[in-house]
Amino acid sequence: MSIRLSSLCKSFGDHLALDHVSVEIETGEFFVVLGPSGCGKSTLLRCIAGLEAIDSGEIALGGQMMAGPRTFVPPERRNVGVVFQSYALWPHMSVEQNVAFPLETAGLARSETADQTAACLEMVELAPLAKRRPADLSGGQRQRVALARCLAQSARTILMDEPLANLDPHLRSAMEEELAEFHRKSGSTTIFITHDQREAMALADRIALMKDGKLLQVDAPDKLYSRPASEMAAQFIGRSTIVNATAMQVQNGRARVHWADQPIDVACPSSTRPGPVRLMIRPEHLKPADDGALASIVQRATYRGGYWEAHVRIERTSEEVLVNLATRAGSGDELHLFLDGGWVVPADGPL
Amino acid sequence: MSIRLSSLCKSFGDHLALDHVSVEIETGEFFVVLGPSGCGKSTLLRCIAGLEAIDSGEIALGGQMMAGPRTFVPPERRNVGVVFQSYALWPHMSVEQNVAFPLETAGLARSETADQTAACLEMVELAPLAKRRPADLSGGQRQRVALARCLAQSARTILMDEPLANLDPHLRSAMEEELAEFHRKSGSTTIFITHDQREAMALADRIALMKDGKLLQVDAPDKLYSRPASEMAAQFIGRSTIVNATAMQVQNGRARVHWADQPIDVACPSSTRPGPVRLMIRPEHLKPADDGALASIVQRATYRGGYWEAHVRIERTSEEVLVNLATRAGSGDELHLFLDGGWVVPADGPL
Amino acid sequence: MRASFSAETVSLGLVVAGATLICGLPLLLLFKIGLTGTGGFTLTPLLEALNSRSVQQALWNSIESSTLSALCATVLGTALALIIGLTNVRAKGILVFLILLPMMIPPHVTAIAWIQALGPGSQVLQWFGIAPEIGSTHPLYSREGLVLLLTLQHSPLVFLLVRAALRSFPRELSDAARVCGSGASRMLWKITLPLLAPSLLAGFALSFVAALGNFGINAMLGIPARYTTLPVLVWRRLASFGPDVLPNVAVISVILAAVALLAILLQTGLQKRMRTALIGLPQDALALSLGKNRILIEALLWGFVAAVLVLPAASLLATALVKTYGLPLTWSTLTFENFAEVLWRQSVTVRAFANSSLIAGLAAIAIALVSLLLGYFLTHKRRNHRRAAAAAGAQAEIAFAVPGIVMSIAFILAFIRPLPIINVSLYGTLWIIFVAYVSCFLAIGLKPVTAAYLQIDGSLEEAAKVAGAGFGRRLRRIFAPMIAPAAASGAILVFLTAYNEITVSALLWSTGNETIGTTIFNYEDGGYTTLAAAMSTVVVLATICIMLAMNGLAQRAPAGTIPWRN
Amino acid sequence: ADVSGKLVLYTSQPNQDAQQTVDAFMAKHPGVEVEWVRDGTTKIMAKLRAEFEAGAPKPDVLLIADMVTMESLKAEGRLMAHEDADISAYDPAIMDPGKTYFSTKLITTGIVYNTNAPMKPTSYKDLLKEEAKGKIAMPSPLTSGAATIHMTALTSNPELGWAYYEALFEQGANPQGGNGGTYKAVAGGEKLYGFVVDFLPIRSKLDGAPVEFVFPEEGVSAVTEPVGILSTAQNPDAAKAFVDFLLSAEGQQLAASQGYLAAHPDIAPPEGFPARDQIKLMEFDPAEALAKDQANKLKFSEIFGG
Ligand SMILES: Nc1ncnc2c1ncn2[C@@H]1O[C@H](COP(=O)(O)OP(=O)(O)OP(=O)(O)O)[C@@H](O)[C@H]1O
Ligand SMILES: Nc1ncnc2c1ncn2[C@@H]1O[C@H](COP(=O)(O)OP(=O)(O)OP(=O)(O)O)[C@@H](O)[C@H]1O
Ligand SMILES: [Mg+2]
Ligand SMILES: [Mg+2]
Repeated sequence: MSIRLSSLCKSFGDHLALDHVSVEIETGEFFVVLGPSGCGKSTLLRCIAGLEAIDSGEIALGGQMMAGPRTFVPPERRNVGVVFQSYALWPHMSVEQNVAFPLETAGLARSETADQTAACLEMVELAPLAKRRPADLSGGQRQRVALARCLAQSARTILMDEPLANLDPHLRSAMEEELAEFHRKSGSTTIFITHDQREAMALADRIALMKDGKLLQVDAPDKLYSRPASEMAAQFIGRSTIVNATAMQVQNGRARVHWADQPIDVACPSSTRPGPVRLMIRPEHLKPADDGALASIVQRATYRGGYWEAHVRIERTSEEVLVNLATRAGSGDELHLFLDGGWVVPADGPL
Repeated sequence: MSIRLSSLCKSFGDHLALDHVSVEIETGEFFVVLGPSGCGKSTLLRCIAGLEAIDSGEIALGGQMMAGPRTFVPPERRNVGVVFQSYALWPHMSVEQNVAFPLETAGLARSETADQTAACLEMVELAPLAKRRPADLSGGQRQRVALARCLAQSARTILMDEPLANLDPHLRSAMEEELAEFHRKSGSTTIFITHDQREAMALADRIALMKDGKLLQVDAPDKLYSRPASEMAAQFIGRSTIVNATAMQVQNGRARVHWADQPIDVACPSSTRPGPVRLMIRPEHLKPADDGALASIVQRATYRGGYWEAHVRIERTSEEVLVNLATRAGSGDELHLFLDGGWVVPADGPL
Repeated sequence: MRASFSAETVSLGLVVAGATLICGLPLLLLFKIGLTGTGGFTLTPLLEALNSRSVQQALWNSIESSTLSALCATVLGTALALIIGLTNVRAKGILVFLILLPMMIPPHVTAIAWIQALGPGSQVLQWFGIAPEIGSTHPLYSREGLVLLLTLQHSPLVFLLVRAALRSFPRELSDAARVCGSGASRMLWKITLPLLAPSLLAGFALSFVAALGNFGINAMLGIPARYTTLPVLVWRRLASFGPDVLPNVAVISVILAAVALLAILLQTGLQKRMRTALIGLPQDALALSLGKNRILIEALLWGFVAAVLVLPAASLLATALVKTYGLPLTWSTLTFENFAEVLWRQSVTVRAFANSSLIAGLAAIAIALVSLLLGYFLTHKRRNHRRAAAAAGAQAEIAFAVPGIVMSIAFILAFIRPLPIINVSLYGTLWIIFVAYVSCFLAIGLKPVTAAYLQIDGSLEEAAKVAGAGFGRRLRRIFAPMIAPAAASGAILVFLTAYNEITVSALLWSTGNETIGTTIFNYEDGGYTTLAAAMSTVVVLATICIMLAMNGLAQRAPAGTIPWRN
Repeated sequence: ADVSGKLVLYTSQPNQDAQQTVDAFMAKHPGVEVEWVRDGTTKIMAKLRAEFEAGAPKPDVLLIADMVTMESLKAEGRLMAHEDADISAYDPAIMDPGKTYFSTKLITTGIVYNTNAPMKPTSYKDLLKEEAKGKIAMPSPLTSGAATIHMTALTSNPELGWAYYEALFEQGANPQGGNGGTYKAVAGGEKLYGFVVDFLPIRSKLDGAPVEFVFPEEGVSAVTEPVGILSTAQNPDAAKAFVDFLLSAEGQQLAASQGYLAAHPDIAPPEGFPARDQIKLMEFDPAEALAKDQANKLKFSEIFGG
């Protein structure tokens, strides 16, 4: 079911939690929302589900107006499935009963309900705990019950608020695959909130980046990563350093820029003009090499499992940049780097 | 305060949630617990805090017996700070009051309480929301209140149950730094549960890997990553593939093994004997190179932000291994790889 | 676990001992009279009583009317609480206020008012020309009439209890049900009501026990309907004046106590099963849109309020405004003489107001505090704590179930002599009535508090424990504010009940220590019906003022403490 | 004797009456401070029984509704004789020969009817007429002392007897509660006829209530509001003075001024009552009534149930 939000506003007291949010999400799209804590992601979901009244704007699901001036379709008639950030499991029902509830509500036959419930529990690897009460489950197990309950509903629109936050990475990637598979099979439109950018990249058709109740950029994952439309987006998605450089020549989406006394060839938006620019450098753009032109000194390095993430200072400019190192490095170590890639961030992102 | 657990057991009904857990944690250590969902991490924390009675075994904090045969010191006299997985914020108190509570309880003067509360809220970037009720906060904000409340207590022992699970990566790394800083300054012993292995690697002095209520391995982060003591550990920590190989020669912790018709030099435990072995290959051990000896075909690749994680089939052995690629790859693409590193997993991990 | 004399254990000991002293001891002394023969303890009188046809019949009638009325009160009270708590009807504060108002009229006055209102002499019905034929049997003089009035009398109990529980209900649990496609009614049946079950059960038990021990309505309607219940039987026995009065009364009280005890056991058994802590933060209540039905529902609500409030209140007022009972109210018969009499000429009225306000208020506060403590232990993790507290709770429950007049006999037995050590006699002072109120009405205050404790997520206490807060501090800072709405509901119920009761103080009052209830009853009893009506009217007005005055307190108290403030 | 100190009085007189009585007594004996408790006879007796049981009865003087109760207290030895009391002017039938209790007024029970009723009864038997069927109210002897005495008096009357009560049952009479309730049922029009104590309708009629009180041909029964001194009295001198006061002309006049028939035959009846010699009392022996009390109530219960 397609989702259309037009100029959605919602405030709590004098805090504007959603600030003229407009976006169209196509039927069957897997749409991920990223954004800092408290930026309004959950509020957005709650408004779409009909759990929160909106102040102004419109929400349409499948072309049908759900909320707008003088219209409000209650949540039970919107046919959306929701995974709540705080799970919202019903404490008086067993795991099984929690999952079966939406099916029973839909009026399914008892045997069918049982079958589908069992299948959903199987999917989240909770079949052996079917008879337990939520209070007797671990945090991750509760979260999976919430996930199973949402999936069981087979709604045409699915809204998930950090549904995998409390799972270990293996279970998490297993669930990601299940979700992707489920999404592919069911064709339901999915809005998915996560803080895990790897997850977002892996699952999303498009990612929306949200801040202070506004949508900053809505794009395909690799585009968002490699071509952020604003400094904020560049900083929020992935690790990066933004430095001052000077564009010398611009042509066909490539620019020759000058940084740390080096001429470098990087990608740039078509709006770029020669002159001072802001250059985004991702850690993978910098590679250590004996003949690297950028002499630098390691400030501190953190082990990240398989590699060390180092803050290094470029001697020429005294700027600190991030770089991933395959071998252990200590503070004070000298390094030679060369820059292979980068992106000129558009001058005025839609902030 | 040092923590000593001896042969701790705890069961719920007939489910053994903690199975003879023994470990010594030194004063001032930052000790991270990793493990799959439902393995008993939270239960371990709750037992140490005194919130769950233990079935057998002993718990000593700072050399003092806290729980054991005929001994039970109630939680309020153990001086431990806890961040609960479900936050457990008091709904009737404002953010500020929640954070101030442990300070007031400790009998601090009013002005000091106010100062420290403000400092803690500052640390978790919640100062502007000090007057709000927990119900009016976003999920991540609530989690930060829970964190601040725990830190405010300045307990000598701090137990944190996934305290950063609901934060975006930037806030998360900011908090990580704050936590590391706090830990360094306060010198408190910290047990930290997380599902984020990067976080674990970055923060931990030692990591304990838990499964089914047992501790599988307790080691320094890089040791755990590069020298897992069992196949399970190898698989749980980081991404890896484990293949069958044959050790030809073993000497000084290095082995020459044969895999995919290639002789390779890898690290190995001292117990390794020539003959068939299990070889762990991390994605970063495999590098694409035009002259790579391992011809292989990409099965599928997932974008992970800056790189593609690919499942590739080694032609010679038909085994599937994981590899990180800097450029986009599609299923069916041919690749040449060479193997640079690896670890022979000990034959019988302490399972 | 180490058994130590921690603050916690000491508090438990104190509260159990206190409850035993003021609830258990008087009852024990009373029961002893019934169960001792010449040769010491004997069950013979009890067995004899159980074999007597009149006792059997009264026992059955009591159980029947209490069960039926408790069921109806639970349904009615819950329905009202749900409509007001979960929908978008308007003027909720006023509605809550008006629903509680009938509780403020003494039960026997309510009964009289209803009898007048629906009888042949009814002014109201006469205006509409639908009064029953003169001399015909009154429609309320029947089992159904009795059950109806008991229901109306006790549904506010359930209403307040459920409303307090709704306040701490995490919003997301309802939200989750609605996004699963369940409409309001399915959500109610499957989610809301099951999760409120401990409160519903508590409401049922409370109104059951209240009906069991109710005297006013049982006597006013039961006697003419020849539907004798145990409290009426007790009254009959008392009216025989002879030396065997007390043993007889004691034996019947033992039977009542047994019924109450059974009800409590059943309740705790069920409640244990239904216990479900509500994890989550309470948020703004749902306001389900009623759409076009809103007007209809509001009309029904206001109609209900009008029926149960205006009808009796109007006939009360009509009686208070005529010179003598039986005169029709017209311009020529209208007089304010009765008001002048009770307000200015009878010094007892003002004294009674002062006394009742003081001791009912103090009892309400004391009960709220005791309930806070006792409720904590009733839902404690440790079984021994729970058991000890349950023993105290059961005594309170029996004290509530035994008719007030019997309790006052028990109190005379226990407290007529000066208290040991301090050598002060409570008998003949206002304080004995205060103690009796605490004893008899503890059960009312305890019920909502216990139900609220059952819903609290255990991790909230755990968080306080690890923060280093000892027992007293946890109680004060964590539980007290969270329980406050329930405790306040309980305290308000206690206050309203005690403010107008007539039976507990019946034998305990003395000159200078009159209560409102006894004063009204004495007017009534002395044949001054119009004065009684005037006094009741004044009581209702005074209570309204007190309730409104509480609004002023609302700013400082935790949210939801004053039920009619949102 | 020294008449002073504290005197504790338990009485079932209505509040106002009790207050006047006490005030008048204290005016006469300023040294005495009367502490009094007023309540219905049932409650006063329940309270007293509990005090007996606890072994610490509080009152010195008891002023309650009926002689039967006094008789039972006397039988238990709870009353003290007041030998010096002057009862020469009174009808001996209403005084205890042992001088342990003394009647102070006559509260008679007769017939009340609502003035809207079609029939004006003059005899108890009129209530058995067709017009009264289903329209009779009466207090229950199980709850009201006056009703017990009325029942005892009627059933010992050879013309009426138990057959009369059985006939009342056939008429649909439904004994309920006390006199107050009965009066209200009639005044309010729920019922049209009833047995009730005299002063309720007589007083209210003066205020305009639609009721009329009838002294039937067969006579009326009476409770006599006896006063007695407890054997455990703390202040017997003051107690005796109180009894003497009630029996004095002044005390009797006070009763009349409160709207009751005084026990003293020479005191004129209050407004609304017929002349004293026109009031016929039915035979009544309290000792015998006490002896038959249980049997009578049982018989009553058999007829009316409950
Ligand atoms: N009260 C209980 N009754 C029965 N089983 C329980 C209870 N509490 C926990 N368990 C079980 O004990 C096991 C350990 O639970 P625990 O909460 O310690 O897991 P965890 O390691 O914290 O998992 P997660 O990462 O999902 O939070 C789980 O399998 C859980 O189902
Ligand atoms: N009931 C409320 N009253 C006042 N402010 C509120 C209320 N609910 C949410 N907010 C505020 O609105 C903002 C958006 O909240 P929301 O829950 O949508 O954030 P979020 O993006 O989901 O954050 P997180 O990642 O931390 O869960 C937050 O700053 C929050 O403090
Ligand atoms: Mg959120
Ligand atoms: Mg956990």
